[in-house]
Amino acid sequence: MREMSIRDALNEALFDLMAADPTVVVIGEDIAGGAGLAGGSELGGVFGVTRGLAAEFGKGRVIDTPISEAAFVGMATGAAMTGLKPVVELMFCDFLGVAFDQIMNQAAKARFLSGGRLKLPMVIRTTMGAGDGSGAMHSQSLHGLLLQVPGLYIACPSTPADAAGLLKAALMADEPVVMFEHKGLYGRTGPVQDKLPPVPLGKGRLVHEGDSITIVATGAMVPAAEAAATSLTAEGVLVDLIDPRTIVPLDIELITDSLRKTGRLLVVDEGTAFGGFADALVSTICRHDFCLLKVAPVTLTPPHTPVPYARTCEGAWVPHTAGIVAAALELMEA
Amino acid sequence: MREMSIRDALNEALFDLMAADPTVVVIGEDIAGGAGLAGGSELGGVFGVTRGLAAEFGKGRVIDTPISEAAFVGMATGAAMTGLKPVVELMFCDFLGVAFDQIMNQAAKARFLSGGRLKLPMVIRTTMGAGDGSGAMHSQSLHGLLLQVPGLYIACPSTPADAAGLLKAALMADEPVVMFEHKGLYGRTGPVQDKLPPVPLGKGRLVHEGDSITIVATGAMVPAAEAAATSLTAEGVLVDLIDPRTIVPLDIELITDSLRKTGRLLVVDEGTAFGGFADALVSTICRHDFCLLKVAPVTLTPPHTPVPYARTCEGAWVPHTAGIVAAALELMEA
Amino acid sequence: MTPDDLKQVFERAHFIRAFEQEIAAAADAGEVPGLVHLCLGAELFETMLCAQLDGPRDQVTGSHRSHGLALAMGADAEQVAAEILGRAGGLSEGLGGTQHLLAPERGFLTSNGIVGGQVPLAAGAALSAKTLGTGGIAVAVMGDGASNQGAVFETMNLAVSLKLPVLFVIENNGFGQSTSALYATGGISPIARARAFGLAASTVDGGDISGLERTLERLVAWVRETGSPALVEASVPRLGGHYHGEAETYRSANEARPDPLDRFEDWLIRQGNSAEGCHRRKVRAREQARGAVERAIALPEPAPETLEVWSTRLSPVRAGGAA
Amino acid sequence: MTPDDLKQVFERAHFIRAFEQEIAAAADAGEVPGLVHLCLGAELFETMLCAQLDGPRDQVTGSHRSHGLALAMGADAEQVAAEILGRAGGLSEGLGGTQHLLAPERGFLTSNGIVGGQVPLAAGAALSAKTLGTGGIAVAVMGDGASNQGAVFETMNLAVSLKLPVLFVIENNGFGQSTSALYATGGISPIARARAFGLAASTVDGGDISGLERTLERLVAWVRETGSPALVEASVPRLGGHYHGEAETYRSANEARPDPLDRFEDWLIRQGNSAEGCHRRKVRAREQARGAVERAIALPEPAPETLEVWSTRLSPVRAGGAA
Ligand SMILES: Cc1ncc(C[n+]2csc(CCOP(=O)(O)OP(=O)(O)O)c2C)c(N)n1
Ligand SMILES: Cc1ncc(C[n+]2csc(CCOP(=O)(O)OP(=O)(O)O)c2C)c(N)n1
Ligand SMILES: [Mg+2]
Ligand SMILES: [Mg+2]
Repeated sequence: MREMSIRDALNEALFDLMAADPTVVVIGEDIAGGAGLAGGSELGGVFGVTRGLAAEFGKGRVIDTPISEAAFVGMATGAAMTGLKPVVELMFCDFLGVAFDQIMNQAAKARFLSGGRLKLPMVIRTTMGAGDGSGAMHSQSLHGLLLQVPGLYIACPSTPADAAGLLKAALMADEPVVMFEHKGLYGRTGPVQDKLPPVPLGKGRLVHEGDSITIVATGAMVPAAEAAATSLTAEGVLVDLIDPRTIVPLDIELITDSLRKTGRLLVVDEGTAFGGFADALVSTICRHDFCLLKVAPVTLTPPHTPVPYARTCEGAWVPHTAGIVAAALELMEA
Repeated sequence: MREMSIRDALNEALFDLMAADPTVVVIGEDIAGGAGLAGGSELGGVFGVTRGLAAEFGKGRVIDTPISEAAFVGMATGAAMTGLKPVVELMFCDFLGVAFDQIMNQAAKARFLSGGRLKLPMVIRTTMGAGDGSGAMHSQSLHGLLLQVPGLYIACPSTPADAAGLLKAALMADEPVVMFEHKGLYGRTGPVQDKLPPVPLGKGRLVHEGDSITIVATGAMVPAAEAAATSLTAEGVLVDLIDPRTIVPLDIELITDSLRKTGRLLVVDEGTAFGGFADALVSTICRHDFCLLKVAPVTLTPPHTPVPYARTCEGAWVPHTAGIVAAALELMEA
Repeated sequence: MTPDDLKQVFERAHFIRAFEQEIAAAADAGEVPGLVHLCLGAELFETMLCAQLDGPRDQVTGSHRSHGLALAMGADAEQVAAEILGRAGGLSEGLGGTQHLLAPERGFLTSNGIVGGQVPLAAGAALSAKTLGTGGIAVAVMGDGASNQGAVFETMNLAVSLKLPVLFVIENNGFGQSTSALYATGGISPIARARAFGLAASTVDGGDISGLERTLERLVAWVRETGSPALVEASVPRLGGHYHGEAETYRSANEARPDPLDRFEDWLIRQGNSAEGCHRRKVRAREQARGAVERAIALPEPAPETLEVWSTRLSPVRAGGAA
Repeated sequence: MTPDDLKQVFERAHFIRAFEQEIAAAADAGEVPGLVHLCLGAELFETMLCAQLDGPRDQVTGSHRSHGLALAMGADAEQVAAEILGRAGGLSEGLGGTQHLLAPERGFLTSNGIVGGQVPLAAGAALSAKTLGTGGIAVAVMGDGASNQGAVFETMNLAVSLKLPVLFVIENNGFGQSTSALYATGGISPIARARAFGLAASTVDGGDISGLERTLERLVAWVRETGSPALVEASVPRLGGHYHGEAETYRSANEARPDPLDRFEDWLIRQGNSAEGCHRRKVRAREQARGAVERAIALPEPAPETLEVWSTRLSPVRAGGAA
């Protein structure tokens, strides 16, 4: 086992994918960087995830685009329909808006509308998350928005092994996958297996085991909840912490198995406070496994506002470890 | 009290609004119709809601646009910031995708980002709903998608009085409002008061009173649930049927008051099966009013697929009265 | 094209005309679930365009008004009709319908309910052709109204920037629904715009057979040989309503709408072909179209289980993994 | 402009330069929450542009790189700085930040985090001016990269179609982040494109004071008088990184980047102004900028209650009505 960061694991996974399959192409803004310029050196993506790819595989397969997300997301969709396996980088998920038709109506519906004849092996990699003072249009966590778009798979990795593995699995799927990479986690390191094996879509991961309370967390909320689980253990509260890894398809079995032990559910998510992933999960559990719940389920999400810029307000906006601990303790008392 | 259709009530409300306030403008595709042509007569919108407005108020205030939803939704947003009260017609809510950035990032966030200095008195009127063989890109019910966009109000009228009243109230609000008009209800008639008074945003309506079960329904599911309530009464099941009218802000009190009597919740919604309005409501109730529920809450929504075209499949896709009755009876047995 | 080729074009275009008329009749008889946007007036152009193409190496994407294009690319007429009628046995078992015809096997990648939505997809097919070195090209067909959509402009620019073998096609029928193209499209002309984007561009009269032959051959060859994008704007009349059954109150009654098929027939006869021969071809086309649509009408509607397959496949909540 | 006006332009442009440098220093000192996109190189152009405008009757919308525009329209420097620094007392109490400066009272309607997102909003301000008959115009300022966004093209077409008094402004600094404008923008030139959309269009060198004066005066007057849209493309160097602190590895070291402010100073001196006078103005500008940013730094960060007001106001779930 090696240790590496999420950034590096994704980069290596991209190298693996491109080396193994000549139909894999990477598309996005500044992903090689310096397009049309002479004399400078490669950028490798704004977050460095695609660095080195252009040098190795050429600019024919590592394609810098003009700033026109609708066109290049659509191009990737059309390419996936016709024999390529595109990996698109959408710099921030906040930019989903400008490409939303191509995702919601074109990519997501094409398989259904073709009666299954078309396969769409493609991944849209994008970033999510607040905490770095990027303001209301570079900090959103819009994974939950895509829950409402039938035909997409949605991944939210929180470890290097999962990030690389989900990326690999995503290109093996017939459905388009949108992968939300949390900006705050790119530097997060962790152990990975030598070949960065695929991680099946629809299989969650038990991060921490306990039988007092079930915490389901996504993205950057996973390490926050891990820290909370440690504190809670010290207080005698033993946390079953689940990272679903993909929120569509969602590994509901792992969660209900846990609730069978604990009867207490806390969902921690950086998405919206109303109608997001947290609500989808709580509702699903309440509707199908009501009797597993000993007490009312709880969600911890940001307030229902755009992401504020000032540090004080942004700090109060994002759920933190202390808030998770407090919510868990309160839930234990309920 | 007069009887009129939703189509006519909306049309009259638009006349009232434009006559009362010269800053009200109406913007959209083919809303006057025949732009640039000579010799023909007015179209008045694809659904006839804006008919007669151009003749009365002129093409300076009833503005036909090129097919460029991002630009004209954004134009309306900018106009609302600078002294106009625009009513935009977005022909089908399926087209939200091409204008999504202007809605999610521009219209919805402007008030917050201005620290409240900007007001945005504007309405985006759009249509929703399956049932008329319009296929996967002209039949969606995307009201739930906008739940996840803080800064918007969302209305889903089901009667002529509510349609007219919510439209009027919407232009009085400081937040942008998106109103989803169900295509299948335009011809639905009902009583209206003479002056079509505003209906406050955030106040639901008790459609049918009973103490056996609470059914919350939106849009075209309201008349379907009304019919179900009648059948159920015959079977001794007395339905408290609530039409929230606006799903943001949501009149949660009306719903919890009802649950205090019934303890049984059925949500019927044409939006998505996962992460939509139904899940948002179920989760909100379970988290805050768990103890009011005697049994697991139930949702009745379409399956998680794009809207199918063939009549048989579309018929199976949309929730119908019979399904509501069955779900209610099952819930009564639980 | 040889004289024989042109006679086949005549028959094929008339087949599309007749097909649309059969669909209209089926709609009037209540056999069609939704509204249909017929291509009346564009049959000749679409037949001539697709005659230059070689599916599935070449791939076409079209708008909401794509019955004719799917047929012109060689999609099976009964399957196309069955899809439009919402029948089992349709291209997609009736799940897609009139605005969502897909026959990628024949080079008709997809049509689209979103005005302009099909255009970026064509850039993708072009990227595949380029990357995989198939020698194919992609063709994005849209209306004049669509040519004002942001995604369309972006794709034109993208295709120039990345040097993609895409032919953009604007079928200019003068209308986007009820709105005149002269009102909706600012500026000089779609051609001037396209050239400013860096596209090779030509305009062609959709009823002028020699112009069609010359222009389409040249532009398709240019895209294929240079690998660079181009645009053709074809003027085609909209002989019917925006959709079948539309009242068209906004249209003035004395507007001239010369029918490209009549002009073509006149031309053929001027070239020495017999009127009888033309007539025979039209009759044959009509019979074939009627047959295809009738067979489609006789097909059953899809069982609701067709939907269940998809609700299971796309279920967001899953016990066990997906891949 | 009178010689005195031009000297004020000089001082104002240097004030913006100094302001950006103070912000950079504050960022280096850890006082700024996020990354800042400085307008180094565009100060003169922006000052000259806004000198033609008359806020709040005229309204400007800008991109992510809008500190200078907000100042040039007359927004209070301390409030602008406080917003960038995320302080209470900022234009929006620090809720918006560097990419979201709003000073509609002064005619700076908004800046934007979405490349191109501000452009349709300007069409709205133009529609208001036209409908309300204020005599005002709207100005949409964007970068060369933004000029490839769909919403931008749509808005150009819409403005021509509806005849809106909007001035589109492309600040062409040759880059969209690391990507060359020559690569990203297909076709001949932004000007050729704009003309094909039906816009009056000119290009101007952002360091040529006489050209700036002439061109901006003419285009602003044209938009105001005719009520029709126009476009100006200004070449401005990007004197710093895409954002402050960016490594810019993709840029070649020996690229020439003449500073418009130096060129202007040379010009002023050639016109007979004294070097000492210029120097005095620069010193004064620097002191004022330093003062504004220092005062902003001293302000407290907003209390979390600022957020609570909004979470209450926007709460989706409400007992009782909203309106
Ligand atoms: C994004 C979007 N906006 C609006 C519509 C509604 N609509 C369908 S067809 C049409 C007119 C299209 O005009 P044009 O592109 O010229 O094609 P034509 O119908 O003339 O063939 C409109 C407005 C749509 N389907 N999608
Ligand atoms: C829709 C969208 N895509 C991408 C970005 C990321 N981004 C921010 S600025 C920028 C470059 C913009 O270039 P240009 O318009 O020329 O402005 P400049 O930075 O040169 O002033 C990019 C790609 C964004 N903010 N929004
Ligand atoms: Mg047309
Ligand atoms: Mg630039």
